[in-house]
This record gives sequence, structure tokens and C-alpha cells, in this order.
Amino acid sequence: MSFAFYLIAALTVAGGLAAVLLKNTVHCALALTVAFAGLAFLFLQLDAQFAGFAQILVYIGAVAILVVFAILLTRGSETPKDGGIFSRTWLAGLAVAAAVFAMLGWAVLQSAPGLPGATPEPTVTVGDIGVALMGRYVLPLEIVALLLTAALIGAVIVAMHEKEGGK
Amino acid sequence: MSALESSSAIKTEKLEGWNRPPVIEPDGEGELMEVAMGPHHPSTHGVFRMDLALDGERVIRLKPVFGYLHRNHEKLGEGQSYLASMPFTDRLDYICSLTNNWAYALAVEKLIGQAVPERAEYLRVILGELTRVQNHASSIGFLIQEMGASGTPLMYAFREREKILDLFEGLTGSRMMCNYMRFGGCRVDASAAWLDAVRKVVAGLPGFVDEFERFLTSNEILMARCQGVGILRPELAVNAGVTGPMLRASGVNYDIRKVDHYGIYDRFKFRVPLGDHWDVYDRYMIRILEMRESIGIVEQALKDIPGGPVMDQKAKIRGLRPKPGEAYGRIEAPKGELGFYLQSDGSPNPYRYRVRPPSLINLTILEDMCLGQNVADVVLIFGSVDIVLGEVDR
Amino acid sequence: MFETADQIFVLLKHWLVGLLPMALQPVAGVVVSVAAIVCFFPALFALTTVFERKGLGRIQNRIGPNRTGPFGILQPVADGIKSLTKEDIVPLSADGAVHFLAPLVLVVTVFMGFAVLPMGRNMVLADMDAGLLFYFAIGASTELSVFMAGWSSRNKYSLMGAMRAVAQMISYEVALLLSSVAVVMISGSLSLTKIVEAQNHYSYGLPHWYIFTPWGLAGFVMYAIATTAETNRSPFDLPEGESELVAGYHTEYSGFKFALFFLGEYLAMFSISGLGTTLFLGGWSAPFSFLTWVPSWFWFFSKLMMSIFVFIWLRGTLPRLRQDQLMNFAWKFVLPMCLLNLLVAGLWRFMGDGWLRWVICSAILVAAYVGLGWEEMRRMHIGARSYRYAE
Amino acid sequence: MTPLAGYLLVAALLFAIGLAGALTRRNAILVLIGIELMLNAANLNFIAFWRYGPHPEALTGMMFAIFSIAVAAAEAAVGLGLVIAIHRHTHTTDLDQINRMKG
Amino acid sequence: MLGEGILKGLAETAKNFAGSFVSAERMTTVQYPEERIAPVEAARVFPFLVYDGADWEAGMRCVACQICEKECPPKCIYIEKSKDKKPDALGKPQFYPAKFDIDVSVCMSCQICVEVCPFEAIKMDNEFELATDDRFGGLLQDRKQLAKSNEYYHTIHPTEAAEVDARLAAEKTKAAADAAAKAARPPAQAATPAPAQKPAGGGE
Repeated sequence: MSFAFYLIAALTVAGGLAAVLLKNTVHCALALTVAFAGLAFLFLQLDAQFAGFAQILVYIGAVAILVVFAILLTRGSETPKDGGIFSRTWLAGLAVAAAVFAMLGWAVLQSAPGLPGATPEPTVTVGDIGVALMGRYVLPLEIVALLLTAALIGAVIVAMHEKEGGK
Repeated sequence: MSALESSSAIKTEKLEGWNRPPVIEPDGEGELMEVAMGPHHPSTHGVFRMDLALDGERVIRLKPVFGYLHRNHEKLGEGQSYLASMPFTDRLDYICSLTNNWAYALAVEKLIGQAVPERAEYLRVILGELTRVQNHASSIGFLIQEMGASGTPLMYAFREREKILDLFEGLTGSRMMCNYMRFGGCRVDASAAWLDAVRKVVAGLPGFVDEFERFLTSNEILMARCQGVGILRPELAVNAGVTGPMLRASGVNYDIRKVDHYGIYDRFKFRVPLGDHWDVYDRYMIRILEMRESIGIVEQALKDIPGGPVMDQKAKIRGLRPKPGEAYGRIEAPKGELGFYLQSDGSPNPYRYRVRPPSLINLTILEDMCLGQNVADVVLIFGSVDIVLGEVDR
Repeated sequence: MFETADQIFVLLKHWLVGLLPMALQPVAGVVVSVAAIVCFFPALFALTTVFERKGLGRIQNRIGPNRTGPFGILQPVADGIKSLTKEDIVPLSADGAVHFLAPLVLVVTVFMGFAVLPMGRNMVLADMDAGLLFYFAIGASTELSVFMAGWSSRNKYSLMGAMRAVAQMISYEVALLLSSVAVVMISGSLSLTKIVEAQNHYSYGLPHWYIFTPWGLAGFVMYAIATTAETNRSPFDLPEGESELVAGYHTEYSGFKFALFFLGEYLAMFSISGLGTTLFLGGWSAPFSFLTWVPSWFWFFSKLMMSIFVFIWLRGTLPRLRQDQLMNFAWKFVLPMCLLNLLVAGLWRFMGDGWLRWVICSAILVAAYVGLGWEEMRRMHIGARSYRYAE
Repeated sequence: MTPLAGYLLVAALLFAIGLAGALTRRNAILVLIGIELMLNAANLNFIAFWRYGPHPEALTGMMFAIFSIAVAAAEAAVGLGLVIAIHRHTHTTDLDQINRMKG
Repeated sequence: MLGEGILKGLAETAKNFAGSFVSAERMTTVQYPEERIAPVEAARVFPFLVYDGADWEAGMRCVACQICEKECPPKCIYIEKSKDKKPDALGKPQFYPAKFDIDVSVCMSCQICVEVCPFEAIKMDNEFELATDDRFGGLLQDRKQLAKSNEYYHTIHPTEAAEVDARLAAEKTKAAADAAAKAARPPAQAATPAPAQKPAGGGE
């Protein structure tokens, strides 16, 4: 395990924590981008260049901006006046999350000795990914394309202004 | 509408559609954003403030706030002699000081019944129309500057304006604060060399207008920004007292040069361009077309300018004590009807001195033009009104 | 001899790195290349500011800056000293941390874009397999810094400018990507060095640049439009439209932070012009086969500077669009054109050699342009007018 | 500890953080942020398993991650669209107050 | 077609860009401190007091009649009349200004003082570099600073000055003739002759 891994992992986790803990929602969104960027770097560490760049392009370039826009459109950056930022049942939620982490961590650590160690770097080019997408995975690709189109249209319709008469 | 066509028969009482400005309802949810545009804003032509209420980028309310540049011009005029007010009129609309001089001189001449020599009238026409050319050039330059054109059209306009200002300097001794006209004529006579210089400059002006038109008139971005933006309906324009190119761009044929027959304008052939779409593009084009007409008038005037004195020998400049009475002198200034109202009680100072500034009155209609438009259009519409704040606030 | 001139920077780097012990050499190689980029492009930026001001001046029949140093060449030094010594003002209600980070994020992300640009033969910092994708990924993250700047300033003009900027950059990024995809389709690679190599051969002494094909020309025009919008240059400079929004998202920035924004914008302009050069103008390849002896980096930077000049020219000529018109233009004109261009590029690929594909591809594109343009004008209700006169 | 275990632990931690955020925050957008984090944690697992798995050249994990990124983008768009629509209707994004299916 | 107008505009700016290197018609910039345009003859900036002869105090034409002070629109002239009298150019005893100050920061270069002066004593200078870093004293010019010789007047406004000189010479000969006549006749009339009405403020 290299130093870079620990650094990036710490950055990612810190970004994730900040994203769910900070008071100001815009700060949360910005912290989220830090977490996304950290994940992208982890992907690069794992020699998944294409996935890493796709992560930056989609998550930082699109999703984060979308989140920010949604926050501004809903004036969500103003912290609620009544009560805190956490829901009334926050304790239960935290307990569930802690339990899930404990279980996952236990499972990973249990199986850790049996996990494969360092393997040679896979030689996968973008060309290979393209060929795979157009070959073996062409059906999922088409389905995802359809899904994206449907989601695009759906999101537009959902967020579109309601007509005056429609109310 | 047809009643509006004939200039002499504007009937305001029969017009419909005049009531309070249409109240625009915000269509989104959420509250309005209040923005104070100015007094320190790059495109308010000085110190002027517009309090905007925006729904997104759409203007819901606009409140113009005047008076940051108030200089007490009218009260000053009541406290000093008739002559001493003349240089102050230069500072009203500092782009066109000569037409301000002219309107004031006209008012005083009416008050004292003073005739003006023939040559002085011709000089006044030449200078007035040159003023109109340079005012329109710089005003459309500013308009397109406000559209974000990095100053290029403005620089071209100013390049030509400089030539005209050089002429003004050669004759009157000053480029902008000309202080040239007097009651009963003009201060100094124009030499033959100066008239030749005018001929040379005027010969070059149509080329400039052509260049400007090639440069921008058919530009798609300019058309997209200006066409259909800031519509001012003729009824509203007439009722609000809007005059000048603004009114003519709204399709109303009303040019004081034609209506009031002041000076010697009856001797010149010129046409009055009218707009049919009442929007910013019409205001831009009307100014360009008026520049062409003005150039024509100057050419005619230069052709048959007579000799003779430029000042009535009997005219009294200093120690003027008009008989009690009142007079209103108005001219078609480049920005609209510029009028001076003077009331005399027989003393050396006017008893009442009042300016009808076209800039202010054209600006009062700003909110009606801006409602429902994009915030970026506000500066454009504001620019198309063509104001000088020295005249608005006086 | 010509070979040495061509590779002079590469040789220089190897010589420098060779001075170091063996263990440090891989790291040192990267450091030297990064240092070269980080030093060279800000210098080019300084030069470009004078170039732009003088060019704009000439377009406007002025002289431009000529007081600082010979021909005003030291003007950027004066500007730099001024911005460094200016007070750094942070509004009281601003979000300090974000306000501080925004210019840094902009400059850093923009610098990262240079990593994949081949600036000459063998002159590329990271010859990535997915170089183009990297570039767009990095380019997409600059939007965030703009948003950070506008939002953290707590100024209405800033926020409006930032929202305009983000909306505009997202819209035109689609066009930017789609117009580049045509190149990827033909060259069959996302690697920018391979794309240049694919264009670097000649027939009858003329190069096979992609701009000299119908789909390449159309793609280049669309790319240029999207580029102008992406870098917030006139006529798409609404986010900082000084006549409406004072200065848009950097209204509340002063001193060095403002200079960083300025730097970031120009660097973005360089890198995106460099990418356009690489994609459509043959990158570092010479325009004629008999000129191949001229160093490759010379060609790259001359093409870059030509693009910069076009930016300046456009800025000196055109007024600014309005927000809704800008969006309409992006989605209803540029995007359909880009999609059609993809189709045409496919046609081109599979029609084989011969004059027929030239005719068909050109005809489709010209017809689409005329049709869409006419539709655009009709939708905006614009057109030439005639005026009547009252006698 | 093998590298794979390290990545898996980071992914588990991120997943838990995302889950905690989704379960405890009141703001609907932040709940969405939590869900995004969970999705990303899953992606990290896929990539890590692809990298250290027996057949990296089969690209299975990588493909899954890529498809997951695409689907997550769609999810974010629709989710945020819904939040905006709900906000327009109820003028709040507070999930404690949005507790009825009927407006 | 879409883009036609834009291309036309681009051609126009390209023409100007190229033209600015070759044509003086386009490149109208004058680089001020090094290059200067000679001021036009009619230029008016700031008034000065004309004196004849070599001694500025003795030759000053101003008789402190205070008309310009009264007529000045921004009221920037301040005159104090002398207690004693001294002979003017015609040899007649006249008052002279004990104090004659003009405030540079208030004066608006309107030339009305010149127009109303019956004695051709105040004229407009074309010196325009009047800036000073002194906020108070430097902005107020006293009569010594204002006094400039008739020869100087001739150099800046030759045509106008020649006319003025001719007019003054005519007055002088008339005064001399009057004096001769007066010498022949017993003195009866007022000393100062009424100033002739000047045409149009002394221009041209």
C-alpha cells in the first residue's frame, strides 16, 4: 500500500464526511466534488484510466453542477430555522449505518488474508473498452442509452414549469 | 393610427391604451430578486439608478431614480442675466451644446422680438445639423457599446465626431462648450476657410455612415438583440410626451423642424424617417437615417449660404431688460424637443426660467419599455433612449 | 541539424534530467516538463494581453498601450505589479474559504489541460491513451470554480454571472464534445498524438488536415463557436458582460486573485485553441510538405497564435448575445449541426475515396446550415428592414 | 493488508458515510448526495475487484462501473428534478415536512 | 443567410485593422505630450489682462470698471478698484485694478468677460496646461500672473489682435482730435468717451 493511496483515501473519506456533515448545503456539494475527485484518483490508482476520466466528466462536470443548481433553485443553502440539519430519527439512521460499516468491515478483514495480492498491471487500452462496448456489451449499452434518453426527457418534464391551467 | 400620421393633427384625447404600465406577474415561484443598478454601474451613462425587481432575469418592476447630478440650472438662470445663462446651457446636454444655445437664443429672441440675420440663420442650421450628426453617431456608438461590442463602434463614431468637434473648435473656440449663439445672431463670423473645412468634412460623412452600416446594421447578433426589444407603442409615446428620434421610431411623424417652422428649415429639402416596429432597432436605424438627412441639409446650407453680418447690429447683448412677458422657444434637438420657457418681469434677470429637457421626458417612459424584458435588455433600452444625465438632472 | 532544432526542447530536457542521479530521473522528467509548461504559458499570457490590447486598439483605430517599455511590451509587467500590490478585498459577507479557493481551482484545472496537448513532435507531457477524454474531464471541472467564485462573493451580479457562466459552459460543452467526436470517429483514437499523426501526411504537397474536409470544416466551425462560448469570450461573454453585470462572477475579486482569474481565462483560451489546432488543424504538422524542416513546435504555436488572433478579432467586432438567445443557439443550431456532422463523418468514412463523397457530404452540410440558419432567423423574428419617410 | 482489502475498506467506509447521510439528513438534496456516495462506493468495489481479480482483460468489473456511472447520472438528473418539482409544490426540501403523498 | 452580417462586420474591422497601419485618415491618434496640435486661432481657455508697452503695471488696459466681474456667469473674477488714478494709454487718468484675481478652478472659459469688456483689456489665452498640485494659491491667479503683453496677444490671436489694435488706434486718433478740439474750446464735456458698441463681442 503506497503513501499516495492513504493520502487519496483520506481525502476521499474526508470529502464524503464533509458532504454529509456540513451545515451549508453548498459546502456539502463542494465537499462532494472533493470526494468524487478522490474516487477518480483511486480509479486511476487502480489503472482504470477510462473509468477515472468518466468519473470526473460525469460526476464533477455534471452531477455536482446539477446538485449545486438544485440547491440554488430550491434555496436550500439557507439552513432551516427550526431544529437542526439532521432529521428527528438521526440516531436510528446513524446506528444502521454504523452497523452496516461494522459488518462490511468485519467481512473484509475476515477475508483479507485470502484476497489476491499484487497482480501485474492489466494492459487495457481505450480501444479494448470500445471494442468490448460495441461487441459483448452492445445490448447493455443500447439499454443505457435508452435509459439516459428516458431519464433526460423525464427529468425535463418533472422539473418543467407547470402550466397555469394545470393547477 | 392614421390620425397620428399627419403631424399637425395629433389628438391625444382619443387615444386608447394609455393607463398604468401593464403589471407583469412573475411566473416562477420564489421571491423576486431586487437589484439596484447604479448609481455606480458601467452602463448608466453617469450617475443614475434603476431599482429593478427581477424574476430570474426578467424585469418585473423598474424604478428610475434621478437627481444624482442635479446642478440647479433653472434656479441659477433666474438669478443671473440672460447672457450669463448662455454658457450654462452648454452644460445641459454636453454632447450637443450648440443646439442648446440655439434653443435658448430662440427663446430670448422671441421674448424681445429680435430678428436674426440671414447668414447667422444658415450658420445655425449648419452647426445644428452637424451637432445632430455627431450626437447620433456617438449615441448609436454607446448603444452598441452597451450591447458589449468592446468599444469598436464607439471608437469609429468618435473618430468622426472628432472631425466635427474640430470644426466647432475652429469656429467657436471650444470643442464641446461652444457658447456660440447670441440673441440676434452668432458670436463670430465663419471664415471662408472654415466653410471649406466644413465642406470637406461633410463630404466624408456619408462614407462613414456607410461604413457603420456595413459594419453593424445587418449583423445578426445586433438584429437579434434589438429587434422586438423595448417596444414603445405610439399612443404611449405621444401621451408620455416623448419626442425626437424615439417618437419617430415609434412611427409618429412629428419633427419640430417641420412642425414649428423655426429658423429657415422651410428652405431645405429633407425627409423624416419613421419606424414601423417601435423597437430598439428602429431607434438605431432612425438615427442612422437622420444622420443621412442631416448631412443633406448641411450640404444644401453650404451651397447657398449668403454673406452679410452674423449679428444684428441693433442687438443688445449686455444689460438686456425685456419687457414683461413670456416666451417659449423650442427646437428639434438631436434628442427631441428642447424648449426654454422664459418669463420676464422687466428686470435684467428672467423671472422664471424653465427647460424642457428631452432626455428627462424620454426617460420617464423607461419602465413601460422594460417590463417583462430581460435584464440585459434594460441597459440596451436605456441606451436606445439616448440621454445625457446633465440634461436629465439639470 | 533540422532534426535538432525540431527536438531541441526534448533534448534539453533529457540533458537536464541526465544530470541527476538515476533514481530521481523519472520524477525529474515530469517536474521539468511541468515547470516548462507552468513558466511558458503564463509568459505567453503576458504577451497575449499586450497583443490583444494593441490588436483591439488597431481595430478601433487607436494605438494601444505603448508607454511602458519599447512598444509597450512591458505593459504586462506593469499590470502584474499593479495587481500584486493592490489590496486584496474580500467582502465581509463572503464565504472566505470558497472565495479564496475559486481562482486557485480554476488555474490548477486549466493547467492540467496542457498535460495532454502535443506541442511538437515528441513534445507531450502525458501521452495518454484517453487524452481527449482527460481533456474534457478536466475542462468540465473548471465550471465548478466559476460557480464557487460567483456564489461565495454574495453579490447579486456575481451570482447571476456565475449561473450564466455555468449554464453556458454546460450547454456548449455538449457541442464541444460532439464536434470533437467526429475527429475521433475518423482517426479512430482518443489519443491526441495519434490524432496528429493521422493528419501528418501529404498529397500534392498539401496536408491531410481534417479542416480540409467538409465534415472537418463544419466540425471546426462548430468547435470554434463552442470554444468561444466555453472560454467566455465575446460574443459569448455574458457571464462577465460589463454593461449588465459589472464584471460577472469576478466582480468581488481584486488584486492577485483577480489576476489569477484573468490568467485562468487566457490559459483556458490557449489550451482550448491548442486542442482545436490538434484536432482540426493538424497539430504540429507543417502546412506544406516542403516546409516540414521547420521545427514542429513552431507550427503548433503559430497556429495557436492565429487562433488567438481570431478571438481578438471577434472581440473587436461583435456585440454580445443575450442569455436566452445564447441557449437557443446552442441547443437549436449548434447541437443539431454537430449531430448531423457526426452522421456526415460516418458517411465520409464509409464512402471510400473519390469526388462523390465530397459532393454529397458538402451538400448535406451546406443544406443543413442554410436550413437551420433560416429557421434560427425566423424563430428570432429578425431580418433586414426597410424604412418609410414622411415628407 | 493486501491492496485490495484497503480499497474495499475505503469503499465500505464511504458506503457507510453515504448511508448515514441518506438516513439522517433532513434536506432532500443531501439525501441524494448520500445515495451518490453509496453508488460511488460500489463503483470503487467493482473497479478494485476488476483490477485484482483473475481476469482483468475480460473487463467485467470495469464495464459494470461504467454502466453504473451512466445510470447514476440519470438517477441524479431525475432525482434532482423531483426535488425541484416537490419544492415548487411544497416550498420546502425538508423531508420531515414532506411526509404525505398528497400535495 | 445566417452569419452574413457577421462576416461583413469582420471584413470591416479587418479593413480598419490593416488601415490603421497605413492610413493617417484612420489612425487619428495624437500622442499628446510629444506630439501637439497647434491650437486653433479661435481657441479660448483662460482670460488674461492685456498691457501695452514694457511695464505691465503701467500699461495695463484694465480700468477696473468691474463689468466683467458682474457679468461673469460662474463669478470667478474678483476686482478691487484702486483709490488713486493713473494715466492710461490715451493719457487720461483712470482707475486701475488694485486687485484682479481669477480662480482657475471656477472659470469655465466662456469668454463672456471678453465680450463685455469695453476697453479690450481682457482677452482669452490658449494656454491650456494650467494644472497645478497646489490646491489653494496656485488655482488663484492674481493680476501679475494674468498680465500679458499685447505682443503676446498678437502671437496667439493675430487676426483678432490686429482688428483690436486698429480699433484702439482709431479711438486714440479720435481722442487726440477731441483733445485738440477740447484744447481749442473751453472744457465742458465728461472726460471719458462712451465706449463704442462692439460688434459681436470683439470676434474676427
